[in-house]
Amino acid sequence: MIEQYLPVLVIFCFTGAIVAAMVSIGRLIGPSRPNPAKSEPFECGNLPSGSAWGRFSVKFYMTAILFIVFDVEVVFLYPWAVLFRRLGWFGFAEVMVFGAVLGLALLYVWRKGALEWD
Amino acid sequence: MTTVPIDWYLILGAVLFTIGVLGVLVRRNIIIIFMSIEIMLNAVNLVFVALARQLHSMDGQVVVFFVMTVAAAEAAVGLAIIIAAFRNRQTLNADELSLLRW
Amino acid sequence: MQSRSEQHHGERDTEQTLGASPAVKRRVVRMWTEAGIAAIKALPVILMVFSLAGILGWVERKGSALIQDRIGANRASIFGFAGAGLVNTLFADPLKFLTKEDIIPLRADRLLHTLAPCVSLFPVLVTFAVIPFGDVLQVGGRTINLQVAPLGIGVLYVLAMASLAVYGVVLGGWASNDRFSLMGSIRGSAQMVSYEIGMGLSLVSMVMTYGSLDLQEMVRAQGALIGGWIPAWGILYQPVAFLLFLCAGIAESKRVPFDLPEAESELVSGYFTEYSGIKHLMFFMTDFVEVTVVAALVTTIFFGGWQLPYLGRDGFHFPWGASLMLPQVIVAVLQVLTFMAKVFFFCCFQILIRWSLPRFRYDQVMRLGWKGLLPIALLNVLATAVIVLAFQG
Amino acid sequence: MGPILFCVFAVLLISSALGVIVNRSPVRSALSLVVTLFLLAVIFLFLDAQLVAALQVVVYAGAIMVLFLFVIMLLNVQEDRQIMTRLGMRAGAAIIGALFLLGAIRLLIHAPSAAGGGMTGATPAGFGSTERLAEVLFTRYLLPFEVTSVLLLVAIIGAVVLAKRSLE
Repeated sequence: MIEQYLPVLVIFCFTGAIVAAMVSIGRLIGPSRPNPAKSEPFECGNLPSGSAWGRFSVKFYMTAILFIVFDVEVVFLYPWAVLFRRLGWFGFAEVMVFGAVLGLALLYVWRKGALEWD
Repeated sequence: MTTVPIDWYLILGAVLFTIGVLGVLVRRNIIIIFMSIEIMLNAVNLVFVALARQLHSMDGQVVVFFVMTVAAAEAAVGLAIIIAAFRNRQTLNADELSLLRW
Repeated sequence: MQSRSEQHHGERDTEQTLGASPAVKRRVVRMWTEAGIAAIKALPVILMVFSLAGILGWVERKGSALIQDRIGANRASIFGFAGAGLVNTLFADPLKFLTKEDIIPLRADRLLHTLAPCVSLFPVLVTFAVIPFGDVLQVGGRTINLQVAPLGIGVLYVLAMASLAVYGVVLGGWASNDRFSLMGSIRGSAQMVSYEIGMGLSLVSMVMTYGSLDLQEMVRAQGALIGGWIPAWGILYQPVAFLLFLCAGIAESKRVPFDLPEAESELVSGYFTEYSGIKHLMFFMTDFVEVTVVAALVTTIFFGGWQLPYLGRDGFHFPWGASLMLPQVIVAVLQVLTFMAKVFFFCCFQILIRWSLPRFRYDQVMRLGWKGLLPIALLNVLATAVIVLAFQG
Repeated sequence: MGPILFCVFAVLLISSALGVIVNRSPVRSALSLVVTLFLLAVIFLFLDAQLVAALQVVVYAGAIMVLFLFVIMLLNVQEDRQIMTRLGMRAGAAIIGALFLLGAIRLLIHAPSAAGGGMTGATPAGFGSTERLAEVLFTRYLLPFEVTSVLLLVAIIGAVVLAKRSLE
């Protein structure tokens, strides 16, 4: 089975080499004349004040949590999708119960306004 | 190709688990501690999959499925707790957070 | 497939009883042959993708010029050959980018700053490993699958690589120590993960339709004819999944109308504001390679991949009874050309969308992803299951 | 060739896992963990578990770690100044680590010999395939599968409540 993945290893090495070559050739050929003004982070000409790494809205975090939960749901659907013809209506019912509970989760976050962006 | 003895996988699992334990013991940043726990979970997953292969039983692989789901749920709630704790105490140091006793 | 693996296990057992050395040697030789074949297939694929990305850069400029009634790129020429500006994007631009200074801003994380463009380009390029560009070719008694890596879990491989593509965006913004970059990368990653769900669910309904995760098998299944005349392409069975997938794919590639992460008028250039030289080009290329990936996946899953209607393994068999026998090399070439033509069409289609629509607002993007795509995709999976099971009886 | 490849990936895996706990920058730790999880997926491929390997990348490397990175960015977590403060702590960690490792290896090595059989035995046809896994998952593990959805529901409610409160 691992033999099947030999071509994947080949293309990984290949792509890795190309990408690394691009970065290093750019390093070698390109000039390097840093000066203080050039190395400033770009803020449309203003001098940046403080660190850029500030805090962010908790909304983005909510999105990531929702993503995890529904990603797990999608992942559970794949084995079923491959075999659902053989599993028949019983398998369908199983997945419907599973989906209904997660549908409740979606309904909850929808009602709570976690999906609202203003 | 699969001529690697099972012991090697189990030793690899043990080494990973130990790294996770050390991370929990040594680091004080609560997010790093959390990540070390993830390493421990993954070490266990590795042992599950190796023994599934050894015993020709799919159960080990199915259990890994559930471990991943639990890890996802744990990450969602655990990190939410960390955010809430950070908002209250402005620190991520586990020693200082232990006063909260949640 | 199963019989092949059994055969393989049988071989392994005999090797052990023989005590190995000649058998092991044979196996090592076979392994290197396999690796060599894979490399021979991978090289042209990657080169094609690279040049297609360049050509798309030109199509985009000329196309936007056409839409906006301008002339567009027309300057650089090599030995007097200007090629209506194609020379610009294919040769002059990469060379120019290579010779520019690579500026890393103050207090940036130097290692991650360099790693980010690599992490961004790598997963989209390796996605092409599982995309079939033709049927099989017999060379000297060996059957060569015209696909770099024939994986049984092809669709999941695509999904896995798509989920790794987020890191280029996250790192690019984080490593730059710049407000615009960080804002762009947070927006970008939230948007990408939101649309990944819709993409995954639309693929679930396609997996249900074909009953397989293997992309090559999906394409083979689309070679059938409905009623002897109409090619059984995926779009005819799953038009809704096609729209969902296309929408999610465009959102994943972060181009207009979903270009919030790099919105010029708000964020300068988004998560790659602080990049110059070849690293900037790599981020830029990622966009075009992503367009190509989406086009290739749409072609493979919904538009018959390399299938040319009525073309079988030994030639054309028209539904009105006529047939035209062809040698297998010609058939393979026709298939590859068909695939490339379809991919190019969908690339141009995406560029047309990009220059026709205005940018969404961020709340609209998120609403479309979570309140539009997700419920519709779930309902589509449900409908597929009910219809298939009902017809099966 | 198999053992050589395995060793290469195992060494990479262990060094990236060490990278998680020795890096001072949390972002770098998190990225190190992404690499670790990806390499573990490669090891799963050696064990005929391709579906699990793919899900490892999709769920762990592609989803859970994104959440970790989001939280690190959200809270603007600074680098730790020092990982270990006292010398005694380092010695203690080393001793505990060594003891733990020995114990774990001893425990694990004795487990499979009781089970019998070697890794070289042929697997049944289709072992590790999506179909076989689906069969087991949707028949024998029916109840855990359904309970999983409830777990995810509870997780989402918990996360929303906690995050909402800290928002206000």
